[in-house]
Amino acid sequence: MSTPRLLDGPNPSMGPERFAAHARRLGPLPKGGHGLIDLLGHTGLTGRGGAGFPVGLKWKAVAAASHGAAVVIVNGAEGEPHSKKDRHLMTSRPHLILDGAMLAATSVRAKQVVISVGEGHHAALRSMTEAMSERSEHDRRLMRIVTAPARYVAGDSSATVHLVDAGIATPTTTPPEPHQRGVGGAATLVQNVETLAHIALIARTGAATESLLVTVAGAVLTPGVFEVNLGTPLGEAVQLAGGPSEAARAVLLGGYFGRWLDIADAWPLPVDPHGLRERGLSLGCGVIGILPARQCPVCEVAGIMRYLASESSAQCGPCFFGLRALADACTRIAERGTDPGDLQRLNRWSGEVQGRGACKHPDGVVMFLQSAMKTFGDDFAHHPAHLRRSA
Amino acid sequence: MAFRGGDDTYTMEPKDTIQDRVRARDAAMRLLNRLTAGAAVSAVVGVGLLGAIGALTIPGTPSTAATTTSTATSSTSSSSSSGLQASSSPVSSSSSSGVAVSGGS
Amino acid sequence: MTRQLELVVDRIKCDGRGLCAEILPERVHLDSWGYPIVTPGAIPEHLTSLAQRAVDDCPVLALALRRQEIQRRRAK
Amino acid sequence: MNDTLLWYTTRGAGAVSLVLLSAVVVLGILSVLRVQSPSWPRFLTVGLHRNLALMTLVFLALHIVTAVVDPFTHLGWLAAVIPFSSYYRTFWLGLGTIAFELLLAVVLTSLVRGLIGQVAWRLVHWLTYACWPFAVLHGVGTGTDAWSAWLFTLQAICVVAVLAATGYRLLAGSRDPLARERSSFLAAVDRREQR
Repeated sequence: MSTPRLLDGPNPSMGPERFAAHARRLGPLPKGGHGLIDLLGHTGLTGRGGAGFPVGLKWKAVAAASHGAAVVIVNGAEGEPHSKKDRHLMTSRPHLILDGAMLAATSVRAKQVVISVGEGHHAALRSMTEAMSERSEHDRRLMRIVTAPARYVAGDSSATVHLVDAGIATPTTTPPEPHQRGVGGAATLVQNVETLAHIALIARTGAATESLLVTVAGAVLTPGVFEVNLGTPLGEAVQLAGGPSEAARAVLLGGYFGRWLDIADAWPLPVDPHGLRERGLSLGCGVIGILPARQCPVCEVAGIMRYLASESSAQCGPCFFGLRALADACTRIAERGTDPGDLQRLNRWSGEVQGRGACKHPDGVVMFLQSAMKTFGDDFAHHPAHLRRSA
Repeated sequence: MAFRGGDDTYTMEPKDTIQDRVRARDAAMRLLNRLTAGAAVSAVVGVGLLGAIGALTIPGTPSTAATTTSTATSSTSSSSSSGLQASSSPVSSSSSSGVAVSGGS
Repeated sequence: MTRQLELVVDRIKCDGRGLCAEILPERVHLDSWGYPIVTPGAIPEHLTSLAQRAVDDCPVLALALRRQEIQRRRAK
Repeated sequence: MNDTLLWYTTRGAGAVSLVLLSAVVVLGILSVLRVQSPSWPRFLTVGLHRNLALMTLVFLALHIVTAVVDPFTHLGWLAAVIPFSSYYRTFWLGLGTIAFELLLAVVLTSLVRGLIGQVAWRLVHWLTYACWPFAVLHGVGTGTDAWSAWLFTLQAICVVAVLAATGYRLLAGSRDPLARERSSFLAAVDRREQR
C-alpha cells in the first residue's frame, strides 16, 4: 500500500471535499496525545510555512507549557506573493487541515483553535468556514476564524499571535516566543496549514508522508500548485508545470526569503527539506520561481527588494531604514548602472541590518540579496545603465 | 524626513575612535556632576537670597513670634489670615539671619 | 559565572535616541541610521555600572541587562 | 527657633523649587526633542533632568516642612497632604498640595520605571503638564504680597521658558524618525474594527 498523499481523492478543482466524503475516504481520526508528539518527532516532520522548524520539538514545548490552556493557531495567512499552496489546500482539503488542528489541540491540551486565513483568499475562507460548520459540536466550540491582512510580515508567528490577541498583525519582540507565551499569555502553537494536513495523514498511518506541496511560478507553461514526492529532482517538479515556457536563467527556491540558484545547479536538486538543508539550502514555503533568460536579474532583484523594503512594518529602525537603503542602492544599480560604491554599500549595509529586527524580516531579505549577488555576481558587477524593464 | 541612505553615508566609517568617544563620555559625566553641584549650591544660596529679598521688601510693622503663636491658638480662618498681614517681621535682623541659616543648611 | 551580564536591545521599543552609545561607547555604537549596534558577549566587570546607567537612562526603556545563561539555554 | 526665619525659608525654598521644577520641565522637553551638540551629549540632558528633579523634591520638602512647622501659619500636617484642607489661604495652598502630590507621583514612578513599564510611566509623566501650572498658580496666589516684583520676575522667566519649550515641542512634532511610517503601516494591518 502506498503512502497517502495530501491531494488524494477527488480532483482539487472540484472544490472542497465535504466532511462525509473525507471521513469515508480516510476513516476516523485517531486520538492525539504524547504518542503522536513522539511519532512526529520520529518522522522528522518540519514546518511547511517557511521556517522549517521541527514539529515534534515545537509540540513538545507547547505541551510542556500548556497547563491545559494552550492555543493552536492554524496559519493560513500565506503572505508570500508567489505561494498558492496554502489556499489551494484550504479550498480543496479543508478537513485534512481541521483534522490536524484537532490533533494538535488534543496533543497540546489546547482550549482554543484559531484559524487565520489570508484576507482576500475568498475561496479558502469560504471553504474553511463551511468545513468548520460540518464538524462536531465539540470541534466547533473550540474553533474560530480570523482573517489576516495581506502583508508579508503578517505570516510571522508573533504577528499571528498579535493579530489574534489585539487585531494588529505586526510582529512583536521575542522572547517570549509564542510557544512560551502567546495568545492571552497562554502557550501557543502556530502551525502552517500544510503541516497540519501532513499530521492528519501521519496520525492515521503512523508513518511519515512522502510528498509535499510546491508552487511553481514564473516562466513556466502552467504555473500552479503541485504535490511532488520527496526527493523528486527539482527539474522534474518544474516539468509538472509544463516546464519552462522559454529559456530559463535561474531559480528562486523557497520564495522571497529563499535563495537564487543557477538553473543548471538547481535542476538536479532534490525537493526535500532535509536534503536541501544538508546542502545549506531551504525549501522555505515551497515556491519554485523560474527566472527567464531574457529578463535582467538585477532589475528583477531590485524590484523584489523594493517590495520587501515596503513590507517592513516600520517598527524596528535598522529594518525599515536599512532595507530601504539596500533597495535604493539596488535600484540605482538597475537604473543607472553599476557603481562600485553602491556594491560596497550593499555589502556593508547587509552586515548592519542582519539580526537587528524583532522578527526575521531583515534577515530573510539580506539572505535573499546576498544569494542574488552571489548567483548574479557578474550582472551586478557590470550592469549597464538601463531603465527597468516593465514587469 | 531624516532618511539617510544617500552617498553621504558611504564614507561614514566611524570618524571617532572608541577612545575619543570614551573621553567625550567622561568629560560629559564630569560636566554633569559639576552642573548638578552648581545647581545645588545656587539653589541653597537662592533660598537664602530669596528669603532675604522677601524679608527686605516686605514693609510693615515688626511682629514677634509671641504674637503669632498667640493668634495661632485662638485662630479662626479670618484671624489667621489677618494675622499674616500683621506678622510681617523685622526687616534687617531676619534678613541677615536668613542668609546665615541657608548657608549652613 | 552567575554575573555574566549581556546587553540586549528591544528593537521595537528602540527609537534611536542614541544615549546608550554615548554612555557606553565601549560596547555600543550607532549604525548608519542612528540605531544601536551592541557588541555581543558578556559585559566586563568594570563596565557593569555604566551598562546599568545606559539601561536606566534609555528614554524608551529599550535596553536591558540579561543574565547570559538564560540566553544560552534558549538558544539551545 | 525664630519663626520668621522659618517663614522666609518657606518662601525662599518655594521660589527655588519653582525655578528648579521649571528647569526640569524644560530639560525634559529638550530631551524629547533630542537636543545635542558635540560637547553636550543627549545623556547629559537626561541626567541633569533627573538630578534636578530629585533636587526639586528636596527643596520642596524644605518648603513644606518649614511651612508646616511654622506655628504662625498654623497649617498642620494634614494640609500638606489633603488639598484645600487648610484654613490659611485654602484655595491657593490647595493648589500647592496638588502640585506636590503630582510631582511626587511623577518622580516616584520614574524611580521604578523598570517595574511599572514604559506605558504606565509615560502616562503618569504626562501629569507634569498639570503639576507645573498648579505650582505656578500656587506661587502666584500665595506669594504675591509685597515682594511681588522679584517673585513676579522669577515666575515670568519660568513661565516664558516652559511655554516656549512646550510650544516648540508641539510645533516640532514627533522626533521618532519612524513615527509616520509606523502609524501608516499599523493602519494597514489593524483589524480591530472588523471583529
